[in-house]
Amino acid sequence: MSTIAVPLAAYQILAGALFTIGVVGVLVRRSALIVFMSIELMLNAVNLSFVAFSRQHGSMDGHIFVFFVMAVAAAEVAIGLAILIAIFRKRETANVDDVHLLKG
Amino acid sequence: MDLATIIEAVVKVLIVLGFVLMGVPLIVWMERKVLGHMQDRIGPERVGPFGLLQTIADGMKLFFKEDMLPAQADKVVFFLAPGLSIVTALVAATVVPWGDTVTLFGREIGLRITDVNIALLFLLGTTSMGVYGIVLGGWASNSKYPLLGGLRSSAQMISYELAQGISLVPIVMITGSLSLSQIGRAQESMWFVVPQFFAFVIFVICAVAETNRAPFDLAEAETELVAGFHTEFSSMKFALYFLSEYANMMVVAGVAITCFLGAWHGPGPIPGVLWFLIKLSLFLFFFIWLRATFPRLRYDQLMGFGWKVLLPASLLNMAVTAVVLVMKG
Amino acid sequence: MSLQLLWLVPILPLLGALLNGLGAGRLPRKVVSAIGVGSVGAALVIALGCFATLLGMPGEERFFAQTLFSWIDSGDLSVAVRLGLDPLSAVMMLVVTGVGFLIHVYSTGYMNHEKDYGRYFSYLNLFTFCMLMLVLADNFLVMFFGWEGVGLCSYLLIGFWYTKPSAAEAGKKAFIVNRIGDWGFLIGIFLLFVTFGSLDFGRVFTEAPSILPLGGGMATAIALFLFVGATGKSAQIPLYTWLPDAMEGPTPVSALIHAATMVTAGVYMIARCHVLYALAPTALLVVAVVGAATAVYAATIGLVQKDIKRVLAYSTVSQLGYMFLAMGVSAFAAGIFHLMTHAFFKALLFLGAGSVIHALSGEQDMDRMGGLKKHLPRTHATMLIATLAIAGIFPFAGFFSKDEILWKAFSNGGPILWAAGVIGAFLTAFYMFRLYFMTFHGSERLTPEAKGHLHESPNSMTIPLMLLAVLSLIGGLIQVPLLQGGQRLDAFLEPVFADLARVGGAAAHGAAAAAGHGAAHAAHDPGQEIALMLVSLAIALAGIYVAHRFYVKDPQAPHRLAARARGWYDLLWNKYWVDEIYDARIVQPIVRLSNRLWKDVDAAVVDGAVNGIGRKIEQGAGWLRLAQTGYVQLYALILTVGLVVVFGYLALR
Amino acid sequence: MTEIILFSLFALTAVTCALGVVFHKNPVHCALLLVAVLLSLAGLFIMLHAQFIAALQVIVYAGAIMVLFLFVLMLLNVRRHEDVLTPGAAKGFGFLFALIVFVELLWVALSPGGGEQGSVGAPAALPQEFGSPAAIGRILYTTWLYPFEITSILLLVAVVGAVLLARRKFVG
Repeated sequence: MSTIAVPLAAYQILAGALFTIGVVGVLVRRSALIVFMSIELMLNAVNLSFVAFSRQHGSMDGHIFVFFVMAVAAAEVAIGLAILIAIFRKRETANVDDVHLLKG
Repeated sequence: MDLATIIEAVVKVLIVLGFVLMGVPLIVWMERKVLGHMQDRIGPERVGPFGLLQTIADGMKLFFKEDMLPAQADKVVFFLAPGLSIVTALVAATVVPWGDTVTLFGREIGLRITDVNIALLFLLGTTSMGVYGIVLGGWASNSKYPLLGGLRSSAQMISYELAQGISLVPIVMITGSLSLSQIGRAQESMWFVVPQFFAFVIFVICAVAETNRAPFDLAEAETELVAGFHTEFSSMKFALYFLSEYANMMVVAGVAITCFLGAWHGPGPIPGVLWFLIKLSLFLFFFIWLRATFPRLRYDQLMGFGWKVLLPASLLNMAVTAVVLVMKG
Repeated sequence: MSLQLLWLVPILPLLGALLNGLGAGRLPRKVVSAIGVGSVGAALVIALGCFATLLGMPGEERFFAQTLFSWIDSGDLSVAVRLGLDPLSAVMMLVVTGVGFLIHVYSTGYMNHEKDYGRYFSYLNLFTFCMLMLVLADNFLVMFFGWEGVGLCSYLLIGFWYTKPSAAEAGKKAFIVNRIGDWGFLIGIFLLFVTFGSLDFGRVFTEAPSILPLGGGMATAIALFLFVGATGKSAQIPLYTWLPDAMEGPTPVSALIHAATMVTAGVYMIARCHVLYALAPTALLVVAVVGAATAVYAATIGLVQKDIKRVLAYSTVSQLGYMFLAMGVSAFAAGIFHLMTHAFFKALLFLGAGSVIHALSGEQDMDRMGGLKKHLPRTHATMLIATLAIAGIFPFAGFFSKDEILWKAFSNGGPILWAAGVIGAFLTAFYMFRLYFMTFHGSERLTPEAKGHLHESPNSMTIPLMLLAVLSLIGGLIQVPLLQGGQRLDAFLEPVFADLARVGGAAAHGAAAAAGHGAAHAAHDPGQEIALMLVSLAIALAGIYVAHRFYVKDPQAPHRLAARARGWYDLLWNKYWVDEIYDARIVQPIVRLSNRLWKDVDAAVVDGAVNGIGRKIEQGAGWLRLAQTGYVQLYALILTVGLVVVFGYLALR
Repeated sequence: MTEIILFSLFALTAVTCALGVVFHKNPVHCALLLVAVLLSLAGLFIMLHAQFIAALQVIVYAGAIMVLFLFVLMLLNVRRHEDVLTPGAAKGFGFLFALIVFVELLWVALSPGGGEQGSVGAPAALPQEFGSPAAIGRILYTTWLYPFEITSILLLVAVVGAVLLARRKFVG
């Protein structure tokens, strides 16, 4: 593997694209579940760039970060879905803009 | 990658694929025969000698049946789900070693399709993917019994996967490797079932649950859910589910043998591969025996057992093993 | 005993205070007594041990310092909680623990019927702790800590019977008047820090002669401000008014705090700062004049008071005036000597008075006493000794100390100060024997109720009385040989005051500014001293004689005299109307000003500003509230805008 | 060459499926497409010598988290014909800002030498153990021990919180 088959920039652009798609999902979808999935997408985009940088620098700290991101994502999903279920039970909806009790 | 390597890989894939696919009718026949005798009846005997060809005939029948598609079903997923099931089962089979290396035509050949160094993780990954086949099948039917069956089995499989994974950790700690062939080799002098008996028990219980077999076959509990997640499936799609269940049984049995029952090792001049097959047969017999003996659990009992008994027990076993290992240095 | 145990001396009473305070109301009385008395007793034992060790050391090395912990370390200011033991503080420590111990013992009898027994002993122990911190302090801040602590305890104990309005008022008065003095003390400390950059006694006093010019403005200012603090704590003109009112507290408290120990803190402080005062002759003169004036002034008020404790209170103020007079004429050792003997006999007087009050079920008016000699034999005997001591009759303790002060006043301060001292001595002899005769002699004027319960006090009260009587009797002997030069206490204290010699201008204030040593010793004239002694002795006897005439031979004489000099009598009886003047000229204007400040400044300006800001913020929040739409995705959008900005900055950087 | 083909394959799958996640109407399909994204990322991880992370990606993300998603989707049985996108201006702004973000990311990724040293040019030589479970375990339990422990506390909190939230009634 002496030649640079796939340059770092390619991974970065891919990560950027995925991240952007995630941003779009968060901003334009109404269903809270899809918003959650889009957030996962963004997290994974970041994970990809972490791993890519790790490979580039030959240091495994990036892997550790991915590990932590996964742990945090798991926690987030557990809590988020629990909240979602609670909301759904009360209001029969999973749309984020139907839930605005906190509005000023 | 020279030609020989490619040929070797293709041959091995064909062997495994053939073995699994051909083995399934045999196991089904065995199951029906054994169950029959255990229930004081004879079982299939008309088609072929001892009814050996009965399953083949059943397969042919399924093949020619009309493929039904429920009206409101999600077409894509409805097609995808059974395929997913069988693919994960077969992929998992690729890392199970059935013997040590042999020298053939001047080549050193490992008796497994691949020997990845994280085989155990690979296995856990593919089995965790296996859930999708069932869940999606249940959902895509757009029918309430399958949906319930799918939900049940998804919860059940994630729950038992945890205890199963953790029950394997002590083995990894002892051998210091995630490679199944390494683990197999490490049992030359002593099978891990001896020092890790509790882990073995937990693993077997989880294995039964993971394969959705009695007494943990809640996903397809006939008395409650008609046929569970595959109620709406017919013809070849049903055959694929059927196939994947038995393929999964073989994989799980293979892993149990590799990790706990000394892999291909055994006394006497019998070759390793044969030992492996003998153990496999016995283990499958044990599966069938279980089915004949135990009644089905209630669903809440099943979940409670998984989370409150098996998971703590496996964690405890892991901790004790860790302490013992550290103390032994 | 190792001096390393020194820290236990203040800590033991603190522990006692904590135990009794936390266990207040739950511990049985015996345990409370054991803790309260035991802790001070143990402190006394250790103090005696330390003192013995100190005596065993060569004179010049009698100094020991123990750093407990670093207290404040901020910028230039570095203060450690450090205890210092030298002959001066050793004497004070012995007085505090010794007299304190006896008064604790006495209290177990006197306060026996009290409901809040534990609280009382907790306060008393706390006071002992603070007082010990004050005298053992090795820097001004720790001293100030003790200074404030004893003030607090004084407040708590004066107001011990807080359900009685007059007691609560007296407590507040004591506290507030003390605070005025503390203000001066604090300013003095600030000036010291500004000047020396340190508050350690060692550094300040060593560097003072080289940094402060003799008689310079700064030295005078520091000395005067510190003296303001001393007048507050030691009840000198003009801040003496709280002390008579402080008699609202339990009598043992009056004995311990308002006679023997706390009120002498000012004297101790000036003695401790003698170097600074030596550098400020003007301040010394002020001290001497104020002391002499107070001595006479308070004595005159004491002539006519009817309340037995009030007489003693004014007597205390007067005697403290003597001590300040001694300080003012640079007779520091003599002042400390008088402080010590005064602690003995004044504590004895108060405790005796307490015994009388106890016997009469709380009666304090001397008009309703009389003829108690036969009923209270032990109290009578000890009181007589104490009265003789304070009147300055040979060979009681008061004679030695008072005469030494008068002699120093004459030789260092001149005839006017001496004359004031002698007049004070005459008045003291008179009003003390007035008290004695009115209480123990003459006809019994008791109320029937008091008569019914008349009894001698229990042993726990009389034994401390007798011990103090012995001390009053022989306490003066530590200053023998009598005449100037070579007295033991002076010799013991000498290392402390030796640094006066380094204050170059010893000559600036009379020939013998330096504690009666060196130059003063050379100019010493034994004949003159003996003559002065005889004069004051005669004066004291004259006072006793007049008192005898007035109150034993012809009990109607005082009334006739009062009727004839109505105006003078009223003036004295109303204490020169000082409280009224203070009220009209100081308190009321301040109250009016405070009311104006409250309504015009606080309510209008300060509250207005605060409320106005609050309203504005509320208004602004009302606007910002509109941004809070409750739509999660709007928030996400705003987040994204932020992301765009940050990324943009990073990209274009 | 193989590498480039594989990368293109995975990248294309990932992007297409990601777009599907965001724009598909049926939430279950969205979840399945997300699984596909995750699996292709796992493939990329293996290409980047992060075998352990890839395994985790499959087991934890695809095998557990996404199953949980599906589970909830089925449990709630979300109605299919709801308005999928946010209405009006919000949508427009969303697309606009997302586009700007992407342009900025592209700018950063493609600006030569703008990054830290080593971000461009040949990748570093890798040690034998790189990305293996043993190596990750070694630094996870030494250098990163405290964050690791704190993560465990976070997960515990999440477990407790999820159980409490999902209960039908709060007891007491």
